[in-house]
Amino acid sequence: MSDRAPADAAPLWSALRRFASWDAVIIAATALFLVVAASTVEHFGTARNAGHIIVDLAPVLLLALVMTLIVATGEIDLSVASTVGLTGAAMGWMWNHGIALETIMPLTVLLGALLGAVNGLFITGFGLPSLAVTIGTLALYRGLAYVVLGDTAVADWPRDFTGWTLGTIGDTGVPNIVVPLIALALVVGLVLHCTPIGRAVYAAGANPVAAAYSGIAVGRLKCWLYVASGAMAGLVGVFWTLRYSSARADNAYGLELTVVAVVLLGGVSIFGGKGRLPGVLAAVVLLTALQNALRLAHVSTETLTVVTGALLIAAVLAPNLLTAAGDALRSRRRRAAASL
Amino acid sequence: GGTTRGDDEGDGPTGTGGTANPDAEYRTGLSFAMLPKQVNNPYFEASSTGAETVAAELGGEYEFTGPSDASASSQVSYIDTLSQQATDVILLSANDPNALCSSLDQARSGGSVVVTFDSDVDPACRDLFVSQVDSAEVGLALLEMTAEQIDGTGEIAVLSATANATNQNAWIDVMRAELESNPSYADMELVEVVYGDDEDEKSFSETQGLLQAHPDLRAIVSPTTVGIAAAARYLSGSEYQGQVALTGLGTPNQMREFVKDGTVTEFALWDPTALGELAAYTGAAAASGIITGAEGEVFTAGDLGEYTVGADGVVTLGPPTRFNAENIDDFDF
Amino acid sequence: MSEAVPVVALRDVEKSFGAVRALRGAGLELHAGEAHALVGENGAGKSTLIKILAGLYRPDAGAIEIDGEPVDLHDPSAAIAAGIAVIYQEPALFGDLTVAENLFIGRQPRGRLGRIDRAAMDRDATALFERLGVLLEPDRPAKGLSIADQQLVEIAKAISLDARVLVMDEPTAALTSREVERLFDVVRALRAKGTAILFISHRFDEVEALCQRVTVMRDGAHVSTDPMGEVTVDELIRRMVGRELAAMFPRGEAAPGEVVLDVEGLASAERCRDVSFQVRAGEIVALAGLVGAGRSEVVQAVFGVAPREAGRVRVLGRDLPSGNPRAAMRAGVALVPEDRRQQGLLLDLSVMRNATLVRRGRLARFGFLTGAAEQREAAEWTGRLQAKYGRLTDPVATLSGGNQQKIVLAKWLATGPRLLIVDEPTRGIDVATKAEVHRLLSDLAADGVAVLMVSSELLEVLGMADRTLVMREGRLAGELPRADATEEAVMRLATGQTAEAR
Amino acid sequence: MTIPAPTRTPTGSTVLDLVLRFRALGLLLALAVLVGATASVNARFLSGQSVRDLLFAAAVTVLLACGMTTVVLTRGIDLSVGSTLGLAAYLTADAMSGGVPVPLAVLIGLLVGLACGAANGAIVHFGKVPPLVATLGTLYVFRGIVYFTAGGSRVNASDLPGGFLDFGNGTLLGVPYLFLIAAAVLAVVALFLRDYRSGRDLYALGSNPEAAALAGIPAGRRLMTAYALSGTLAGLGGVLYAARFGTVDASAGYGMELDIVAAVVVGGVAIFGGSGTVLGAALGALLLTVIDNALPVLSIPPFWQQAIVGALILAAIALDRLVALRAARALRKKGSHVG
Ligand SMILES: Nc1ncnc2c1ncn2[C@@H]1O[C@H](COP(=O)(O)OP(=O)(O)OP(=O)(O)O)[C@@H](O)[C@H]1O
Ligand SMILES: Nc1ncnc2c1ncn2[C@@H]1O[C@H](COP(=O)(O)OP(=O)(O)OP(=O)(O)O)[C@@H](O)[C@H]1O
Ligand SMILES: [Mg+2]
Ligand SMILES: [Mg+2]
Repeated sequence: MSDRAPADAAPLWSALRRFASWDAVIIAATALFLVVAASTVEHFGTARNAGHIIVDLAPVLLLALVMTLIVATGEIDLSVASTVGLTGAAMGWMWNHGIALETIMPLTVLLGALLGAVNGLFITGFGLPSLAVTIGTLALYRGLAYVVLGDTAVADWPRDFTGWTLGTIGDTGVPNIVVPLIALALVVGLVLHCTPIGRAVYAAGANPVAAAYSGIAVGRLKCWLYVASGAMAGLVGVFWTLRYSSARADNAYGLELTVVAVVLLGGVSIFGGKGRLPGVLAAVVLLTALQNALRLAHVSTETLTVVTGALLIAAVLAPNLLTAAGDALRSRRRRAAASL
Repeated sequence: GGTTRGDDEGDGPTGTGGTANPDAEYRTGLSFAMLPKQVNNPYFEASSTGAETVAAELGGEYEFTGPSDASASSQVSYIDTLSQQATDVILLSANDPNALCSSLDQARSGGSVVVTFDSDVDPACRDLFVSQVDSAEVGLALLEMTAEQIDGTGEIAVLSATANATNQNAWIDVMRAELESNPSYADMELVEVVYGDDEDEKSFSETQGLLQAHPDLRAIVSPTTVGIAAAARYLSGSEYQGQVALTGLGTPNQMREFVKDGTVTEFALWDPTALGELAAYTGAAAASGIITGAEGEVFTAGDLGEYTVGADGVVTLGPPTRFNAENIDDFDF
Repeated sequence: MSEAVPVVALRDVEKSFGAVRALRGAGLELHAGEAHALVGENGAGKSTLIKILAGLYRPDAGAIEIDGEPVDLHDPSAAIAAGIAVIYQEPALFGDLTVAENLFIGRQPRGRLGRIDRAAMDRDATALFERLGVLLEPDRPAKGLSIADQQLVEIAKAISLDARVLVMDEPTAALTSREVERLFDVVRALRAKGTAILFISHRFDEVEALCQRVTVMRDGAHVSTDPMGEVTVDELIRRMVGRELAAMFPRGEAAPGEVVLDVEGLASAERCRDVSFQVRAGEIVALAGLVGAGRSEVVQAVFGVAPREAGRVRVLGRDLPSGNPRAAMRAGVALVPEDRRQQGLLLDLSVMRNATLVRRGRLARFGFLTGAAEQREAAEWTGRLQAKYGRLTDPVATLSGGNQQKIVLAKWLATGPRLLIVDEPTRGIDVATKAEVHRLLSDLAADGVAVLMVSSELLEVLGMADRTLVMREGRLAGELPRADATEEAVMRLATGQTAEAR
Repeated sequence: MTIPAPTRTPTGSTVLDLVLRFRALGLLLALAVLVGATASVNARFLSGQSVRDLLFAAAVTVLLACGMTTVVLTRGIDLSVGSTLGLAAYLTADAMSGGVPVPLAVLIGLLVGLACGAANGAIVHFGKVPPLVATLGTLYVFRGIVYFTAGGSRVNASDLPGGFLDFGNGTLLGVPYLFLIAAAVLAVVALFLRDYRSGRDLYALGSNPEAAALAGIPAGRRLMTAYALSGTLAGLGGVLYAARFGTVDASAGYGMELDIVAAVVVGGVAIFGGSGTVLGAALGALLLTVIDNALPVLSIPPFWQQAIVGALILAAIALDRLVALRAARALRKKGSHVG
């Protein structure tokens, strides 16, 4: 279409919209929020508080990394929090049985991977909907966590290890945990956005049949993603246990909805095929920092709950409304132009 | 090689250090924050009322804050916030004895006094613990009430809160030990412990399950206010009313009806408002240097009277009050 | 005729999607008892015009008139209420509902207390199918129907509306001549009863057989409207594409080389049995047959997207494992599937991502894709096929049907296959592009690529194939060399009337 | 070219019916086995009191499962039902304890549910927000509102009118009123979904939304109906909850949504819309309730119970899938068009 009317403002609009992808919006919103909060909320801008925020967001961020991939393939994993609980419980059990922590940690991650593989096999092997399967394993894994540890908590973790989870790099005030967080986020981000695997992930989410016709082993891909999700949950299980020096069956109870919420808030489409990691990372920061700021500002828990929900809806609603408004405006302008 | 269990001995209790000055005055202008297991819980609201009164009396600031879910991890975030705000006195009912320690250490090194109440943490991580009652005393009282109601014979079961609840587990352990060792309880048998998770509905259906699983059950002991109310409601509407005894820990307002209709004969509890008051006084005393948490120190908690710090920095409110048809109308909480 | 008030008229309609101006001054008049053809290149705006008529899109400018009165068709139910029934280019059925319910959704016959009368519904559906000469059970779920059967259900649905205006957007693209013939009989009967008909097709023989009047569109604008008898097909094509057309079936002498594909005793999921054939380098082999004969199943089983139950498939002498399209791709096989929306494209993703999807591994450097290589590759191949789209980053869903097909072709041609399997490669493609695709296939064959083509268009089969394999009910019914391949011969094999006829 | 005249083979396909019936049958079978096994271990499980308890417990779940099914059929999901139930239960109980007459208070509960459902529907339809996102959001928002209104207070049984509580615990010929209400709602919704045009539209919407638009199905009105129904039933569930339990605080119905989704899924309702019945969902709800009640009776250690529930959910959906696969194979065998 070579002969476009020069008066048509549409290209400008669509260019603008392309630039202002949801990613960009949520990143900008997060940055803006951090600046505003730092200047208005007492104690928010301190290095110590930043440290708290980072340690607080770590589990959600780690789980959200793989969840982003899973949701991008059009699936979901509601069992992550239960997996954190079960792997943590298993870790406690092994510790009670005198196994060395250096052995326990990889075993725990491996166990997580196994639990993820169970999800993956049910979903891709039997062709069952992931929402249903992972609701089942949500109950199963949490239940098994209670079977393993019962009502006891294992708390005598060595200080070297628990201290590391909260410690900082030298005197820089930067939490130790930042290093693995950034490394893992980079790896996942690169895989998703810059490798053939990432392309396959989006393809599998956008149209699994067409993906299969393009030689993508959709089932295998998804299965591995669940394994990765489980392994990550195992890693979070280790982190959670050491960070709170407490292995308990109810560790990370209810965290799955938070993880799903940040992934959606980050602009990943629940139907798969769309969404980018930077948006999700920004959403994790935004949500954690917002909660932190509200607490510091003595705002009640109730407000926190409402704000979380409202933010989630607004995140998807706002761009839709903007697009609708833009379309309406454009077609009105065009109609007006045509009637001249 | 490798790090295994027992390699790392935890440091002993740190204590607040310094020396106590029993004659000092309560400082004014202290900031108090109460962090319950979870907000929106009537029991803690009552404690909060007590603490708030004391805070006002001492001319301090008061805040009631906390998570809406009873989890240790959420509490950690709140403790971090309070320690940043350099709150003078943190009154805490812990969801986990260990998980909060590192945050509490930070808060204390920042100058906050940490007083736990209702549910303790590792003694090394706090300054003082205000115990509603002595664990042993509660366990014994529960068993005693039960035995009285079923003439010391038959199967009994426990409907507890969450499986990890520190208090409840301690009391249940006392009961277990006593059942084994005390010959006057020889004919009683604890057949099962179930968990209502301090959720009304779950406790309700757990009660159902207990009664069906154990046809010969004589009594249910529910050492949690949510559980006993749910169980009472179930019993009062079922054919088991009057057949199966129910006792435990409950609030008079919730249980009044069931005492009147004969579902429940007697139950016990301490006064949560008084507990809140004592916690606030204890915190204020520690923050004012009147006590340090060492055994044997004495302080005056307003109208509540004089209290002595026990071993491990524990201050005990007093024996639980038993409520029955005769006295229940005298209480309103 | 023009003095009568048209049943429906579209005047000076304009419509844009973002930067794309799909319609710029398009118009059309439909008269009672007349079949009107609408022809134009892919992306000319035919489907868009129809969607405006159907109430799916609202025009940016222009008017819609019914019986001379301007109307506002704000949504599909308004159009249905106005007596406009539409058969869309892409069938859209409710897979979970029964076939009968698909026909009558929203207007099911009702019995007492307003409850749906299922028996009556099934009866009505059966009657309809008999009229169309279709064997479909009214109470089976629509899920699992082949694309042709789906199209037939759509047709039955539109016909059952007894509308004043029947709009058909390439209803025959997936059908073979037998069904087309049946359909036309029914449409002619409707026309005789006074229904106004709008017919879109890229097949001119059909247009000539059915329509009295023909409108040509180009680049979203109206070009001409004439009575059918007054223009030649060549003239129509010239108006459509704005230039003379090259030869439709540019097929030279084939010089078959080594055997590239060797299929022996292939069987798959009860839909094909005992199929054996070979395809050589430089040769175009066509698989012909009636709808549902199992042709697609054969090529899908060869490529590995459908499981193989028995038999062996060898490519260049190497055995292909069953159910593994990746192995097939590695061996140099490419499959352009028949259903581009379900099997060929990621509709929500960009043209670029679609075009480079199967090449993503090759385009990566040190395992990483930066986007530049993909962009280059996508631009090159979509350019070669002259696909029309706004930007490489536009979602494929915004392209016209024919251009979508070109993207699928581009995606697979880019892999440089040794064996190219194309299933209905020109479905929904306009004449000019069709010639283009045919030349492309010829060129590929000339370059030594083995081509296996499934097509329901007999002319295409006869024009392109060096050898024609005819399938019937899941089995190979016979093979015809180029010299013997006539319309009659193919149909005889396909319908199984060989014995009687001889 | 000769066109062979089509001969219609009389098949009278009832594959679909068979499948549906078989699915329900499977659930019934599972129920029977479970009940039988439990009763053989402990005969009290079949006593009047025990059955009554079970029906009491099932009533609210069945109600919510009905609502959830209508939403899931449209390819949606309503994660906010637990919060809606909590809000309705608290506001109803609070109104009653404040002296509002019972019928009015009940109406309040229903209206609160309706409002919540309508909000969900509006966000989903007009805001074009995917249902999972929208209702995950309102899950938080509605719960937050409960926290705001209830705070730490609680409505105790003694604050509620005796008649209301009697109704909540009353029975007719041994069947709880609450269950009768749930059963009546179930029958009405089942009839609506099976035999009415607007009910079928919900299936169509879930099966293929684009096709539904082309067919002129008023998606907005239908979606609003589905979500409003789900909300209203959650509201009704809240009222029944208050009547049954008497004690209502801010946590009423907390975390219930996943149980309801599980019930619906176990009941054979496709999570991606378009297929399933409320009867199946209700059976799913009943099955899960029976499991919940049977495990303690079987003296399964409490720590094992949740694990077993999870395993049974997995088993149920896997079984359902197997049945569906067999049905699909049967369909394929029948072919369609080979003339
Ligand atoms: N939803 C949409 N968004 C953006 N562009 C669109 C949309 N629908 C159609 N277009 C564009 O409008 C133009 C006309 O498309 P249309 O589908 O009407 O063509 P057509 O004549 O039916 O072609 P074909 O013969 O290939 O079916 C094309 O350039 C197409 O890319
Ligand atoms: N997914 C499916 N489920 C059930 N039956 C199917 C399915 N796909 C195809 N069929 C049936 O299998 C038979 C062979 O189908 P196939 O697609 O291979 O035939 P075809 O010759 O390519 O015809 P078409 O022109 O329809 O593509 C047909 O009867 C068809 O209806
Ligand atoms: Mg078109
Ligand atoms: Mg085919």
